[in-house]
Amino acid sequence: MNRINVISKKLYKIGLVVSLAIFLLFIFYDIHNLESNSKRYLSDHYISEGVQETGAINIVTSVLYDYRAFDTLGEATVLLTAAAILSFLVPITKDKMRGTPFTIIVSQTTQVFIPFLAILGMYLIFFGHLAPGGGFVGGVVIALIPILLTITYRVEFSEYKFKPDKKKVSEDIGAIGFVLIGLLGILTGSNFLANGQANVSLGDAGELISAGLIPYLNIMIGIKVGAGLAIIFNSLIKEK
Amino acid sequence: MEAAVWVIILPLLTAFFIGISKVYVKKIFVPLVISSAIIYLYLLILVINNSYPPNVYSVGAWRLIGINLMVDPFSGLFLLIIALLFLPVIIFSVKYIKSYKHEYFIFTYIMTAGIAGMVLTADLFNLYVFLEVSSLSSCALVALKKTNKGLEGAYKYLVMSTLGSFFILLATILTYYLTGTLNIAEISLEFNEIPFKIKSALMAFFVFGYVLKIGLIPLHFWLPDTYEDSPIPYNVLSSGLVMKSAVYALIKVLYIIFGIDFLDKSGLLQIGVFWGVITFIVAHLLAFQQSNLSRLLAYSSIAQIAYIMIGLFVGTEGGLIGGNFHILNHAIMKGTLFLVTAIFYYSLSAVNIEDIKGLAYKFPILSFTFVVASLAIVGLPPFNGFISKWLIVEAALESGFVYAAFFILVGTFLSLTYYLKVIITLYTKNDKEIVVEEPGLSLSLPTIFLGSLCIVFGVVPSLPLRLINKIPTFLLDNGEYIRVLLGG
Amino acid sequence: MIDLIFNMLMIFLLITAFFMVFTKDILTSVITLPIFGAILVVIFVILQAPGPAIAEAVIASGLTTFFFVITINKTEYEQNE
Amino acid sequence: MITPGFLYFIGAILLLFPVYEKLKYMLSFLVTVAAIIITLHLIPGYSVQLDFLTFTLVPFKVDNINKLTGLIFAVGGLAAVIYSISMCSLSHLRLIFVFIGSALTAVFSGDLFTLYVAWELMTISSSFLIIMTSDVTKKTGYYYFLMHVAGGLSLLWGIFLQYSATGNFSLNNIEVGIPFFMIAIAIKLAFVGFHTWLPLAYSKAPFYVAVILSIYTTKVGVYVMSRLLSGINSLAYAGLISALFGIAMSLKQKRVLKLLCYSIIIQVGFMIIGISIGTTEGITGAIFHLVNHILYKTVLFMVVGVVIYTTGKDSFENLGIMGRKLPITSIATFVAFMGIAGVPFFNGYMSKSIIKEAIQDPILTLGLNVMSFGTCIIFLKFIYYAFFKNSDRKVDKKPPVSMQLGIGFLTVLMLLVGIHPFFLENLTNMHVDLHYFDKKHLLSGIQPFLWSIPIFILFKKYIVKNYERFLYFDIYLNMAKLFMTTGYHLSNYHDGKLNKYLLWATSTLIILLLLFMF
Amino acid sequence: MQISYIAVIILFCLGIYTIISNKNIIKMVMGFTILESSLILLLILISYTPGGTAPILDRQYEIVVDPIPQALALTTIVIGGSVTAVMLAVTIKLYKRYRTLNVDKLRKLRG
Repeated sequence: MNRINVISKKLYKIGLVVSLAIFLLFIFYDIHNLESNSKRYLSDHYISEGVQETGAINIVTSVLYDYRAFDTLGEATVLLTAAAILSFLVPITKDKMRGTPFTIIVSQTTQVFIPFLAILGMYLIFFGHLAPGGGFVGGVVIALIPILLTITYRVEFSEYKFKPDKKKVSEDIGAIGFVLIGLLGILTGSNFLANGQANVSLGDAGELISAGLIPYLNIMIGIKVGAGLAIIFNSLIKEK
Repeated sequence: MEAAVWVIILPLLTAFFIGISKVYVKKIFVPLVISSAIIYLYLLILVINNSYPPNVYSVGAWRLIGINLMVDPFSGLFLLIIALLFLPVIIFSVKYIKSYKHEYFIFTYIMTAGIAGMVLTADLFNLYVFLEVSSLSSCALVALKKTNKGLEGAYKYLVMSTLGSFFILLATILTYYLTGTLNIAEISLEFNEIPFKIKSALMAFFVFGYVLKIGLIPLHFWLPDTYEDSPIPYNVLSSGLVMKSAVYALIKVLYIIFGIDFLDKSGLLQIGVFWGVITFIVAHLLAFQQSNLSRLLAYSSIAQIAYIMIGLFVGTEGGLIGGNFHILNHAIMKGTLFLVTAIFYYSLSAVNIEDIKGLAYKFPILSFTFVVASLAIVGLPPFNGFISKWLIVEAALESGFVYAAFFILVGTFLSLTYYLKVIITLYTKNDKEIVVEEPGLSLSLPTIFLGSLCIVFGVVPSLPLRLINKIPTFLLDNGEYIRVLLGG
Repeated sequence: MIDLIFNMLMIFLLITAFFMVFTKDILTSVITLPIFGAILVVIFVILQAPGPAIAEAVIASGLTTFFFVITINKTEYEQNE
Repeated sequence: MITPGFLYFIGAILLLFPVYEKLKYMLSFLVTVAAIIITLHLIPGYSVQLDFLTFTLVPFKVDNINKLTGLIFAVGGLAAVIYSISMCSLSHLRLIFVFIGSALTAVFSGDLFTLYVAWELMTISSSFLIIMTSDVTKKTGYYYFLMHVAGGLSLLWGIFLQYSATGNFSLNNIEVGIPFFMIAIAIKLAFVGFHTWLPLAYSKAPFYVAVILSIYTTKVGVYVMSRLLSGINSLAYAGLISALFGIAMSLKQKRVLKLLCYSIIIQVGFMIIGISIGTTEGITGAIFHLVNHILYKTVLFMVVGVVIYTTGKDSFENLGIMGRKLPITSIATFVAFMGIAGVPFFNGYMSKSIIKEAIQDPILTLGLNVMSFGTCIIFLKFIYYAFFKNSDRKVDKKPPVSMQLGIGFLTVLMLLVGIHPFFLENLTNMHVDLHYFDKKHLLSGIQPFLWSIPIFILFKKYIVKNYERFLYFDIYLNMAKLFMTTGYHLSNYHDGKLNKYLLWATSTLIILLLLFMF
Repeated sequence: MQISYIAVIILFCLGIYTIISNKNIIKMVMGFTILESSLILLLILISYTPGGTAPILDRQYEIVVDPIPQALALTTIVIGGSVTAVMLAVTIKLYKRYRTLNVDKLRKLRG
């Protein structure tokens, strides 16, 4: 009796999911049959005018940091919230990752790796408006440095190198910097997060110093994400 | 209209600065929090005053190719709720919250920013982002006490809200795919050519996603859990703003993007009203069973939200006015109730209904406030809840939902059963000597302020209704909204 | 040619996903997660989306896997001891 | 022009400020007397209009009927406040003021909205009056509140039906909401079947609260019935049945307060009959009867209150202290008894005569006589215990002057109305063409009283016996049990299993998709 | 490319199935990861145009894929990562308190 109950429950679950799949299939099929390719006014505009309007070659970056920079602010806030949640969830006592300690090869390699990671992160951040990458990815790569330190030399060393308080502050500074750069737009008589409209010289597209405020926004996000992810990771490790 | 964007940025900036002040300058913490809340109040009043005729603020000055913020009477109402609740709650929390003070304020400010963003934005994806901001930070607030129950509630909340978010995101993506834009007005225009079936499927996803956050039965289960062991001042904002912001988003999406004609044709209005009726009946039945005061109030919140949904889904002008007025009233009433509960908890850590026995003789004024607010939430005259319920019932009757109107009155009766239970316990003499920590003026003053609003809005309902009366024209006829947003 | 690879990748993606969900051992399924992510990255690159590809590689399959590993480290292993 | 109800509200607000004992007395005396004076000087036909939300309300409208009702309410307010002021606390006094004020507002309201608001305010204030007195009355207060809110909501639903059908709130042309108005008024009137709250509330609550409740609660019901439901002839029989039920129940009672409660049901039966006849004469008779009823029933409640105050209990034996030691109380009891029995030259006689005159139906006339007869028998029991049966109870303490003042004031009024029945008519310009003191009316008035005395003496040992058994069946308790069990089962479904909850959620999604797409 | 949409559907439903049927909290979080991945894949799929190039316009291209969904995908990835991290942190906390990873045993809150 109990067994039948369990099986019927399982069947019910599968039935639900399958019917959801069938519905989705219908919807996708219907959508696919529509003539939807013509409806790309917005992205056509971005593609044709984006380089002149924002000065960034990477249109994804220009969408992220200029056209829809407000989204990015919200997204950064989500990350900050997550970091704050994790940092307050951890207790004061410290704990390390369990398992066997690594050999000397690992620690040596880590030391070699760290400058490379730093440079890669910097590159991704600074060339965010020219190449794939940007503040988020660059920030993550930079965050890998303390993470690697944590993994190889334990939390104490990592936190000695990068103080948790400092990380938190730099995260906040990154977020504040993003907002402050956005406020520049208001100062010059335009709107919040305005770039080209706020009489910021956009420079020549394709140059490193171009695209107005986008690189600076990228840097701020990079700082924020790097610090935030490092906090998240260390907090998870410390969690006893 | 710079103020519109400041409404979102100021709480964010405050939150970041609190984060810095935690490490370096600890002394400025309280002045920072209070002064920021006061400036915020001023900003909100400024924006609300300018909400009619509606105006558009374009972030980055990109106009239609970027993200726009739009201040219309509907969002003005929600800003009004923030204005009414935020400063009292902040003043209350400065003394009330003892552990994790900084985190509490960081999350509260971020949550407020998220809600303000949800309310103001006119962009579908931006709406999702701010929804995520507000729900993640409110989830953090649920877990703030780090008790078993708090963490469990936070986990359930996280699971449900993420599930809801993914469905909203799915619908958003499909909408973008179909229309090629994310601006609500343009989507609304494009949607005229989309076949009925696809639109209904999208609507189902939107409705499911948002209702998960609103908590209509049977999607309500996580909601009382989040209330049970969270800091009680947060519950004020949670029931007054977080749940309501989901209502706001749902209504905005449904009325502006899909349009009232489609809602009527697809049968959502009928389903919504029926759903609301079921919800409040069941919620009232469940609320009677609770022994924990916060949980009882949570179930009551579910029921009240159901009334609001009925008002908003009736689909007439009167219904929208009644529903929106009830949103405001419920925020005030529930805020008062939670704040009084919080003072009880603060003074003698009473959480169960049994524990508050005889407290009326210790706190006569606060208990009176509690009685006023609970009678208001039951819907007895001459308090504000009565007026809004009256408007909802009248609207339901006018548009033919006779059963809904009738059951609202039955629900009023049912809700009296459990509120009266609490009140009677409050007024029963207790022989035990109660050791009481006196709540200071900073705790009782916000409570009494909100409680007095219950009476003021009941006697002079025209005060808020001046704003609310302008809402229906924007929702019932989405052409007006679209015209303003497109700047034509 | 590219279509064939693409379709193969999709099928692999599904297989890894199913494997991830239906294996009994949690550690195995967590280890499958970066493989899943890596296949997604390749698909993104094929679909001309380098930005999301890098982000997916770094965040979704990199960091998230780390998080999962830490979580398992903190929970299941203790149970076994 | 300030309305009397509003005056009381202002009084309640003024009482919020911490006042000295003396100031309290002064204030309440001033407010109550001012209310009487204002009511006396109201001009029939005067009305106030007020714009509220989208409708135009008439919160204040005077005509002959409600002027008289308001006047007696104000007088009762004065007497009751004087009577109880030495005993009740400040918070109680506030609630009493709100209660009286809302009753007066209900009487003078010119539209359904104001009526409903005042109606619910009465419920709220009186319930809290009961709830806040002592721990014994908590459950009673709960029950009372729920019953009355159910009645109020029924009224509200009637109003909604009315409003959606006609588009206005006028009190005059009521047609759609009649069944719901009936339920609302039946609960307020303690009609048989809806009467369960009345004996509970009045006997559990302290006596001074019972005095105040007895003046207003049912009487507002009667007044509103005269406004909304006059002229529905079949209701007369219902009133008759209710009254007979009241006689049967009150004979069984052991406690004096309960006897008085059921006697209210009988008296309300008279008024229902008067109103449901529907002619001007009938309604006027009913309203006059309301006035008289307030006078003598209040006195009786007050007298019992004195007994409770002096001896501590309200059993019949304790009434025996009356004859010797409490002279004013004894006189008042006697006058009130004569009034309630309808003996000529006492006040009840006048209104009963008018109602009797208005009745055409022979069955109802017979019923009316039976009711008068029953009332006499019940109160003979009362009188018997008070004056004729020897009692050894001692008086613990003397009743305060204020209590006796209240009783005396009403007794004088009773005598005045009884001896000079045209006094009431002249006061309000409602002239009934009736010669009260001609042979026919005198005879028919005194008959039931005269019959009842020999029958009481004959069957004394059956009637006087205290029946322990208390016939009490409450259908509402069973409904509450159903409500509780349903909630319990529903609550059990919420067992904290997240998987189950998620399953509910997904099922909802599928149902939604099905509903929308097909 | 049609098959990829079906893959999105399958992944989506697989995620839902994992969430509703698995009792292990970590598996549930994994279900959310799959769900999120499927949505990102959907975003990238709708951005793709046959024969298009990535939206990095160092010179003039004929067809360029839609940049907006890619930006949205980036945002979604970051948000999803944050939510996953928070979920896992709460998971660890819950495990420390309840000593179990079974969802059905987290039953302090009921009624």
